Amino acid sequence: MTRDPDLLLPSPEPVQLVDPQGRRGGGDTAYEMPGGDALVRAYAALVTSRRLNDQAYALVRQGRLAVYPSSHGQEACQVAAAQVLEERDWLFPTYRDTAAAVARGVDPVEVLVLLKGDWHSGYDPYERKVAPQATPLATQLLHAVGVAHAARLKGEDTVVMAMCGDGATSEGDFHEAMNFAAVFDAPVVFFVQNNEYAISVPLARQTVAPSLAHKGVGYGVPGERVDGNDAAALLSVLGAAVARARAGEGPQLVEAHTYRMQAHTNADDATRYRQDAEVRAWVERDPITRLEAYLRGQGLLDDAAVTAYAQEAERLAAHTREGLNVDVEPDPEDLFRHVYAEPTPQLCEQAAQVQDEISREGGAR
Amino acid sequence: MTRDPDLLLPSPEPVQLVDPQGRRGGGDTAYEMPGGDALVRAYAALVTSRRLNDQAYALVRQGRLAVYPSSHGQEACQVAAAQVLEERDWLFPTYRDTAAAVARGVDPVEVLVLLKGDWHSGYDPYERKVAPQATPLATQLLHAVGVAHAARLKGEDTVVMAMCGDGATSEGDFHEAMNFAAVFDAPVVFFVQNNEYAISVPLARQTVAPSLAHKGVGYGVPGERVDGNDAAALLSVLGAAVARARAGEGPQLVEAHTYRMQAHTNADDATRYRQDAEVRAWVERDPITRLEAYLRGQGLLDDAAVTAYAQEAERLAAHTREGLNVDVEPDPEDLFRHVYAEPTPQLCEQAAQVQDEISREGGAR
Amino acid sequence: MTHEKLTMAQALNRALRDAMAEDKTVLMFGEDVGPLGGVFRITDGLSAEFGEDRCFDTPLAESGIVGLAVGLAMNGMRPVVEMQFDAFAYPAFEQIVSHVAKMRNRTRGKVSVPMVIRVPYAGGIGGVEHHCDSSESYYAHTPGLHVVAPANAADAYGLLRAAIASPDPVVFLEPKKLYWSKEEVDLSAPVPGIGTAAVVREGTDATLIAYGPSVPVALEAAEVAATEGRSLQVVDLRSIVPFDDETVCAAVRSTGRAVVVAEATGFASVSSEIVARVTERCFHSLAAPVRRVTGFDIPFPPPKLEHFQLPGVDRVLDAVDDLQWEWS
Amino acid sequence: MTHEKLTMAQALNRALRDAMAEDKTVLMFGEDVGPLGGVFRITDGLSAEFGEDRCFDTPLAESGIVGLAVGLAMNGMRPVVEMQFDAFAYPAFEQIVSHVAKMRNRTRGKVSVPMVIRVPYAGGIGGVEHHCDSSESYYAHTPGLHVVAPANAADAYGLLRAAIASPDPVVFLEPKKLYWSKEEVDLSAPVPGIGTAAVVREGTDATLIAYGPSVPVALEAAEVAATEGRSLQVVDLRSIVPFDDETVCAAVRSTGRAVVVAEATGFASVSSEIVARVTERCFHSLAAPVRRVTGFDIPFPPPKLEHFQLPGVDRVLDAVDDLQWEWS
Ligand SMILES: Cc1ncc(C[n+]2csc(CCOP(=O)(O)OP(=O)(O)O)c2C)c(N)n1
Ligand SMILES: Cc1ncc(C[n+]2csc(CCOP(=O)(O)OP(=O)(O)O)c2C)c(N)n1
Ligand SMILES: [Mg+2]
Ligand SMILES: [Mg+2]
Repeated sequence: MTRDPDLLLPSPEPVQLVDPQGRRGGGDTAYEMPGGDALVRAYAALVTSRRLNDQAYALVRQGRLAVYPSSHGQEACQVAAAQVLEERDWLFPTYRDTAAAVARGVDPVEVLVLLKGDWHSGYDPYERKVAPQATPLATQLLHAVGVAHAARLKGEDTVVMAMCGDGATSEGDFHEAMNFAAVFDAPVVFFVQNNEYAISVPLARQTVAPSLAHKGVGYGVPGERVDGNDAAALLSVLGAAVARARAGEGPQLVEAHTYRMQAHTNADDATRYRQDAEVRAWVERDPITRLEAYLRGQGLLDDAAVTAYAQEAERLAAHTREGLNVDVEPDPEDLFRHVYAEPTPQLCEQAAQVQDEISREGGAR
Repeated sequence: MTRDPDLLLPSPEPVQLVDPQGRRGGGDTAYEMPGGDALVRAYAALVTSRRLNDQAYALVRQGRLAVYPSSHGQEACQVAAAQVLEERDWLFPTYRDTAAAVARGVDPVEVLVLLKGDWHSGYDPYERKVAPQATPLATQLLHAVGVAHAARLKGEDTVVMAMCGDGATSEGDFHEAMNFAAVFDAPVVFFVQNNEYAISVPLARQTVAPSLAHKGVGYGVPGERVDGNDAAALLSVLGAAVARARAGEGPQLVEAHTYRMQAHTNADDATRYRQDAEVRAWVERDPITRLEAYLRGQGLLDDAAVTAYAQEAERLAAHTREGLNVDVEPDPEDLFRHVYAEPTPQLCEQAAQVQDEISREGGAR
Repeated sequence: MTHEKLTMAQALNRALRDAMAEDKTVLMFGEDVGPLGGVFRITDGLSAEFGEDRCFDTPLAESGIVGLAVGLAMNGMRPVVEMQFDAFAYPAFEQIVSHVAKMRNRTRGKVSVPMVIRVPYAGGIGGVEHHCDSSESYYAHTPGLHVVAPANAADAYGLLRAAIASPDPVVFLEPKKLYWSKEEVDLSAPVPGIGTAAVVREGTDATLIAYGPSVPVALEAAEVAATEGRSLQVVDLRSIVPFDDETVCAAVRSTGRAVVVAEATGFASVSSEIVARVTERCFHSLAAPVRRVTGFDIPFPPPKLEHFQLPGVDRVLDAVDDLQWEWS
Repeated sequence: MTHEKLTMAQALNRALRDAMAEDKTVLMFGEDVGPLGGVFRITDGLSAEFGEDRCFDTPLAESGIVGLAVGLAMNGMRPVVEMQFDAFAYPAFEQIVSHVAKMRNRTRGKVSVPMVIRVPYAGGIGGVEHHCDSSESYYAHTPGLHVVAPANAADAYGLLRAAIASPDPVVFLEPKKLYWSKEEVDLSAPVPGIGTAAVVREGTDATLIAYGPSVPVALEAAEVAATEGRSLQVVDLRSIVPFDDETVCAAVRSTGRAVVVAEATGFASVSSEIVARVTERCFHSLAAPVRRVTGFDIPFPPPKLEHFQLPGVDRVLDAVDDLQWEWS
């Protein structure tokens, strides 16, 4: 048993560098304010992410997407998770982390294939080193540990960013992933977006621990808490975690305290389990207005730049719209093509049956 | 998030009240030395448990038991776990906790039915409120939480002692059981016997946490560490945990640091993964000689008593021997009788087939 | 007689309410089954009516939910748990197979764990992956479990009441795509016992054997066949375990031909079992081999492709055409 | 030609060693597979020979083991994992069904997760509960997995080499009771492809279809039957998925009668599938319904009673007697 508990416990309060009013704040912390370029880059990505969330939401209403779990309000987490990584690193997103995958460079049209319903996943995970979005909760965390461990065996200094929600921390796979990573010293940053709800279930029903970050000590993993609507603090805390993991200090756990501004998905009715007042209170803590205020105050952002970034975001939204408005003719052959490297004789028979049915269509009966 | 981490973290060192030489020891601790009667009762049970372990081991060599996972060296944990409970409480033992079940009053002949091979379990769990010994690791911890939660719903002040090993703490079910107990405030004492091995795998491969007791804080559950070969400390620490759980303070986690003196089972070859020297070092920390020395020093035990308890133990061993030397004629009907409350038509057909085969035996072919 | 028009979802909700009102030991819990009323609203209003102790949300962990149910059942409760979707019951597989199914047998009947594991299952709703699995074969292959699947609102009510009343654990499969289909339900009708199949349409030329989501497909196929001059009988299993050999075999013997219709992947499945046992028992009454119309041996397809996987009327009728009519 | 007398356990150990020596990306891990060499010693000496990075123990968590393997495979490794006993693979069920089996299909072939999940399985060794399950049907019903089960040392070596070389995940079932049976093995013989069954005994009156632990039983039954003047053919499936319809159906057509022998619980099982597909394909060549000799639909019995559950020679011969010989 190697590690000193005092070094593993998180700070008493979530780390904050910029307060909701956009002022340098959060009291004394060892974490440094990121440089201006990084913050401005983050701002641009935040604007794009917000626009993407709204666009996807609209596409559901227009019937182009089956459903969309929005990260509206959580964009600072989405952006920071991607921005602190190097190209050679890996990102493991969930169904809610579309914006993070896009911030890492994946085409939103490809990411949204899952929710459009053309296929289970629409992008090549190796291109940007972004794993397929995971639906079975916490299961992907173990894959992240495996990818990180393989990298270490190959002598690469890759870091893996493994994302999950507050609810997912209750699953057995969260426990096993944290422990495997710790025992194998795998360079994984476990990034928990605590948005206070698992569909309708509030955090209080998920845990009575002092915080989710306190789970780290039970694995010998350092845990940290950060204001999930403060992009500056997220870049600093996640950046430090990535640096430690890369330096061989093993896995890190970071809990971001944020809030899911919209319903779980469009199919959900949030009025059944939470009050408007609660939601409104979080509008004041919006990650974009906060960072914009800070950057303007620092003279790092002006109206021209804001307009430019808004146009950037608009271009991506248009591209997403156009891409999703294209109807792809589904090919039934695909159903049998990728079950195995080579279809089995049985699958060949079954594929032939479907072809035969199609060829007979409109025929007798 | 309710609880203060400082109140949840275990003492820096395992609690000890009697040192290996049998002296009052272990430095300053808030835990009180149990009364003389309790200690003498524990001593008697220790002697019985040791004798039972040795007897069962011998019965394997004689082919009366298929296998036996011995708690030799862990008897103080076995005895204390049972002794701190009231009659109305529940005990959830594993395959290694035969002595604990017996210390709670279950007939060893009935407990050993599992390893004799007559049936999967040989005693009525409701008689002494001892759950069937669990083989699938950590799975029984969730059942313990359910039993405790049901008791609370019924307004009973039952406490459940849920036992598992160090290896079992790595399973997802350990995580889910700790968390469910915490969230539902279930009166469960999770008692981890850390005997340093999971078959051949040392603790270092199981966790790099400061201790297993440190896992409590991540659930909002107080964790404590105790010398697992010090019956006095175990009675005190487990007793306090049971009292807190009964008083409505929710689940408790206790890690006892002990050692598995023999191989995992007779089928195992421990020389493949550990040194004799390591085992010998633990002989000095034997729980029985330690308590005996302390009690003699306190004038609570004399030769006459020691002889009397040895004879007690011998009687139980003889009873166990005799019981296991009886060959029970297995009844194939049992195979179909208890799959469901009422056998299905299919099971009736299948049972009839077996009867038909038996009736034809010795006949043609 | 209290006839009402109810959807299957409403019938299930009523069954839970009536059972909870009758028996204080009946508990309902799982993910989002409390204030939200379940993602399909099957538990709508229960926590309000019976309180947080009787219908409640748990932490997000399926093995935990089923393991908790085992302990509650050991201590006098009758838990009903909801697995949010079929594929999300897999984390609970060890608890279900090694404990729920085996506890009674392990203890020679001393400890029984009566519980109902509700599983919204199968496809037809355009769900994404992990939300459309037909997992009945995993459970049906596991001794110690009863496995039922209603195909209409009335059976949904009756079977759920019977499942909650059963001394044995029941895996209760709810065909998602039928949740919203409305029918006349007589809530006062006698509850059908678990283990009884029903001939839901008489016919003389061939027998369609189906359960759950495939029953409406079979009925529609029989309807179409009738217009083509072929009389198809339809058997609704209702209960997969125990299996009603008597009803099924009597039906098949009466027609001499049979097609099994099931949405699940066919290989090593409940439909394989039906073909095997019907053939074993009715071999010399069969004019043709029993045919299967099942899902293909592939992972459940994405929404845009699922219609290729789901057994449809045409596919069923193709299989019927295949029953070697030239031989009769 | 390098003929050697090896037990199945030794043959498996050799297959792992040879594969690890040939390919540095092959990793072996699980519970007690390091210094101890596995509770059955299948990995004996591997950590010493290839180092702790290539063959290692993990924390005690089966979902973790399989999930780790998925990630390792995603990043260029070829993991071989050991589930200590059949029933202890159940905690990994979600990882196996929702990821191992589906990753290639999910990503349209972009991400493949070649891995071998070794499962010591089935009974016949007097093991206590949870140590004797025949779990093949759970895996065989899951599209995306290959499922194989050797019945002799030579196939054990060849199939394990093939499984490790396969681009697809393979559930590799090792019949515990055959671990110690010794045979001549030609390690240089060409590796049998996954998906090919073998006629291991010629015969003309009826065909016994078996795999894994049931093959020796079938062969012994054929031996006894011969002394009674009945010529039984024996087919060893070797591979359950993919299934070798060609070999199996050719065999059955040649005799017109068949008995399936399998240790697993019969209901909704691999043996149900064999009966179903053989009947579908060979109906008019069959003089009698295909019979099944399987485990009963009960939890695996305790040691003292397991002989009632295991298909034995007498039970197989009874089933053969049942094949309506009066009809021929
Ligand atoms: C194993 C599993 N169980 C249940 C579900 C159904 N489900 C999807 S999202 C969700 C809530 C997850 O909450 P959280 O982890 O906090 O993530 P968030 O949706 O808030 O981002 C649930 C229960 C699932 N996807 N996987
Ligand atoms: C789920 C599960 N996986 C694997 C096993 C096989 N097994 C039996 S005991 C054991 C080691 C357990 O170690 P620990 O929890 O420390 O308990 P101990 O035997 O030391 O008392 C293992 C791996 C099992 N019984 N259950
Ligand atoms: Mg959440
Ligand atoms: Mg141990």
